[in-house]
Amino acid sequence: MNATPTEMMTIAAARLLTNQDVCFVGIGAPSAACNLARLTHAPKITLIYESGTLSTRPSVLPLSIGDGELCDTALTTVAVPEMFRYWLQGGRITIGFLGGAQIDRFANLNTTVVGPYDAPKVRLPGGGGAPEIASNCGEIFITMAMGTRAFVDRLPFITSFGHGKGKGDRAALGLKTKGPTKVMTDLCVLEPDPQTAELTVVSLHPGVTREQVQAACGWPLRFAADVAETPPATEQELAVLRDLHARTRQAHGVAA
Amino acid sequence: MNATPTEMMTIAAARLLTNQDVCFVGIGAPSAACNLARLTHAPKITLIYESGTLSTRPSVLPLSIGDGELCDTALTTVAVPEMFRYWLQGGRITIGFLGGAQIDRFANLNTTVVGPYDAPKVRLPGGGGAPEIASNCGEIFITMAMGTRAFVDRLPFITSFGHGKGKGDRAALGLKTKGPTKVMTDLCVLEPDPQTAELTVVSLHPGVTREQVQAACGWPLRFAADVAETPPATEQELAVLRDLHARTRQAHGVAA
Amino acid sequence: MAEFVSLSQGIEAVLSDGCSVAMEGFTHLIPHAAGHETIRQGKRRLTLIRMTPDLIYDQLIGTGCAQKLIFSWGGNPGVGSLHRFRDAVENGWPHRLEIEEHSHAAMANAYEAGAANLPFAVFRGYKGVDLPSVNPQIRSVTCPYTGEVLATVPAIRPDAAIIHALKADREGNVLLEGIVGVQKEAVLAAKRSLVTVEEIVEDFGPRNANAVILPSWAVTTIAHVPGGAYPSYAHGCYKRANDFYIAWDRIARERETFLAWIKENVLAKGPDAFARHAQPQREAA
Amino acid sequence: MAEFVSLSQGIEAVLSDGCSVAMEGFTHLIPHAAGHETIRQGKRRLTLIRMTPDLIYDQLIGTGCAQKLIFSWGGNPGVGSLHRFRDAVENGWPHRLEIEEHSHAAMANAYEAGAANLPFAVFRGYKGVDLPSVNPQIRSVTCPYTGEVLATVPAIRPDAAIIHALKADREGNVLLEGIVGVQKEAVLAAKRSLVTVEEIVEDFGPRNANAVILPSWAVTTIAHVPGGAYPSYAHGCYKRANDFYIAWDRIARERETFLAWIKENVLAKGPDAFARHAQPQREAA
Repeated sequence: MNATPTEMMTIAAARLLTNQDVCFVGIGAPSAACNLARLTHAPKITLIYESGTLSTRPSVLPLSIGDGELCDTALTTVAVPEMFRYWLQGGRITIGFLGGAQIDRFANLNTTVVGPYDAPKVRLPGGGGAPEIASNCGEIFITMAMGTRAFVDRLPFITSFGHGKGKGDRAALGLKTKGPTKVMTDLCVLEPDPQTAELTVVSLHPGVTREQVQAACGWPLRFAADVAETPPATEQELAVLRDLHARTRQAHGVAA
Repeated sequence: MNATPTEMMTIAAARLLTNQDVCFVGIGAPSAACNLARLTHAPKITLIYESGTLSTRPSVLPLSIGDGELCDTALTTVAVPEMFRYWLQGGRITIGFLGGAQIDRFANLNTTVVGPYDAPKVRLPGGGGAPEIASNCGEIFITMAMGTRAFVDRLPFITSFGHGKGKGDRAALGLKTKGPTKVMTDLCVLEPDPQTAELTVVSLHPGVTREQVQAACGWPLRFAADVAETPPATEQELAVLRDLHARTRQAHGVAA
Repeated sequence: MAEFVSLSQGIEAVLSDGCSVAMEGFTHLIPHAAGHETIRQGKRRLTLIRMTPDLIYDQLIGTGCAQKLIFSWGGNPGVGSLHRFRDAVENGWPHRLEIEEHSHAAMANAYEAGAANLPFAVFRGYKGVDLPSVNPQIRSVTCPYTGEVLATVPAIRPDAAIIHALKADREGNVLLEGIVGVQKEAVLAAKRSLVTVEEIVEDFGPRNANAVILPSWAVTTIAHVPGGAYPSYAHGCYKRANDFYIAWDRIARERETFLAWIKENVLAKGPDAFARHAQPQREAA
Repeated sequence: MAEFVSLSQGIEAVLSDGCSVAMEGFTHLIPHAAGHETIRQGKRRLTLIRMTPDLIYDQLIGTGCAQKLIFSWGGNPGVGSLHRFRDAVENGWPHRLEIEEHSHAAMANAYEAGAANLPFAVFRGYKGVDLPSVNPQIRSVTCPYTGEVLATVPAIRPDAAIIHALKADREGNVLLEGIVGVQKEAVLAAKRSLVTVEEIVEDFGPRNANAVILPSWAVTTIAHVPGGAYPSYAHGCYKRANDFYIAWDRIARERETFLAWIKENVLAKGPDAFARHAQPQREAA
């Protein structure tokens, strides 16, 4: 039984999480990853959704950031201004998950527009919580499927700040948080290079080649000196993840 | 059956209140006045205490601003930062009650110090909620027993702003609220003069003379062209007030 | 004191052409019935304010009610684009839509400041990003103690706020529970408000001492509209209609299908059409 | 995650000589047992922060624990003066007490800003009054949109916060209900916290979805001290001991009676002495 590339992305993200983490969770792969971690090796992980639900333990994946399930299984639910003021800006979140339509080599993200802002070719949804998640969480994990339209040489718009134009740019802005430390894709895992902060492939998912990864990226990719192979999904990981998705489909009548 | 001077002060204050008012209530005479109004002619008056209790209906008078009775009978209870931000600064309170250790002829109040601030002769409790009650409520009713140590020619310290040095001073500070519009004492009722904002006796409680009032005031008092006699306490007013105090004594085991 | 009105009276009372309105509800309790009534009354040149414009504003934008949108995330949650919003921004259909874009943190703080009667809010945000270069309303202040420069946003003070809530009591107090979003702040920040409710009860009965309640004297009008949040949800009453959110992608993708849907489901209907959504639902098999 | 400790361990863990501490509770849930333990441990040079210093700080000031007091109303509610506070300010006994005085609105905003990790708070206050002339920490900012000048106060960020709460569950989550004051803000604003609780339960059970709860990961230590708020009260557990507030006026008026009371009721006792106050009380006849 082999993991699909999307499953591998989710599983690679889940493995990074621990019982000590307090995660600000978005819908989609981050939600699947966090709940997979919770249902496997990190049962005490704390999950927070920006709708105000603190320490929530959904039995199925939510379809929106504010599903009733999140509130029903939360320790408590706070108003949205409090969520952004006391909990996110308060510096109480250790890990924020982000994704986006586009990413550049320094892990800056665009979810605002393609083309000029005033006359966009594609108007994307916008930043939502992302700009302040990116700056206020202890560190950021990004999950995104690769492709040359997503992994681009130059962003038309910076919605969320990653490492700017390289090492030191965060500190120069007065940011004390780490910013993006991991990018989990469907093909590989990337990390900012310790010297330059440029995203560097540190492990390839089972069966994926360097050429495949480069072909799915809009800039010349750097590879770490030792590129590892991402450990394949275990049977337990796959079983729990698929069961979670099956329960979710059953509850919602649609795919999560 | 005659009202005592203190009862007369409370009753005169209660008469000013209506079903439409939203009152920010302090402990003591204001609390007695507001609840007397609620139990007589203004059953729908809205009472708020700065501890966070919204629309509260105590059956006995509280001894502190945060008695359990206030919370038990409230529509709901909000946190103190919310009380000061959304409700008081929010401009939703029509009438604020204040008292103080000292008042001057323009209804400025001192509850901070007698003597120099850094080497006080008497250190009073301080402002508490008063400075912003004075500026943010629609209008202010003051209840204070008269006496030359309380009604003084010059305040050593302005804790809460009334009419400053006279008419127009509030507007000059950008204040859009009316400030003190009535001062109810144990001897008389005063109002700011429409031209000068100086406190002026507009009615004397039954049996009180101008000389008595002047003797209890530290500055040469002005009297209105037509000084009325405060209508005497009705039997109903007195009965309800005394019953309220009796119930309060019974509940607390002490005088309210 | 809040006045009990019909939905159409409520919309007439709080909205007029050219006014600004915040219809709030964070996934939960989105006032869809009120949005439909706004379309039926043909309101024009509205400034629509909402963190997540969602289907409710996609409908108002597509029917030409909106002149300006103040928002922080304009998508169909878990599904994709808001096609009417995109068509307005990308192609000016049915007419040009002015936008003022913020982040969630900024909008949440701006509502909070509005409720607190302040002219602006201070927060730590927008570091290193491009939005301040396209939105002149994003400014800064310097901390008078530390010298730190912080972002500011103007307080949101709409002419009207419209929310949906679980219950009102006979005195016109309004109870919220569950994901409460920024609804209380929106009502307190607005000059006038309309609250549609699932249910009107004699008294809220025993409850947590700190329950989220808007007192009657802080609300302008209340209309009883059971099911009025559909396809959003009302906690404990009915669930979010995820299938409708997915279906909306197809309905709204083309102008013709959108207009046909509006004609059939909004213009030809009244608030009573929402009542059937308030019925207890079968769990999806 | 919050650690369960004894009261003496908790005070040792969160307080050290010279640190700043906010012991909060607005009339309700004042952490008196923790105050007594602080006196027993002989902490010195504390900066005491509290909106209403009340009996709890009168005791700490009178026993020489405090170097500085940050406050907004220093009286015995409904009774009169805090004599130990006055003796320190007026006569420097037992030593000089530095004071930083604000209004309630300023303090409440300062706690809110501390919880929100901001360096300062903005509010509309102090118009025309004398406090800004004696407190250099009261400053102002200009609204970047309207030009209005608003008051500022530095955020309160104490080294430690100490509060009393109704319940903790086995995971170390803390439940508050009733008059919640600024306790949640104090804990979130502080570097470390101690929560004394009336009761430890397996699970909070069915509750309002928006109950006031501090999650375990936002709290440092929890100590089980039934009755620990006495003579303040714990909603639903025991009532405010109004007679003790009145008696305190006589006890604290003279240094000798005060010291004798402290010796007998604080130094010679332990946290268990509070347990009897948690017993259901007779209604006063």
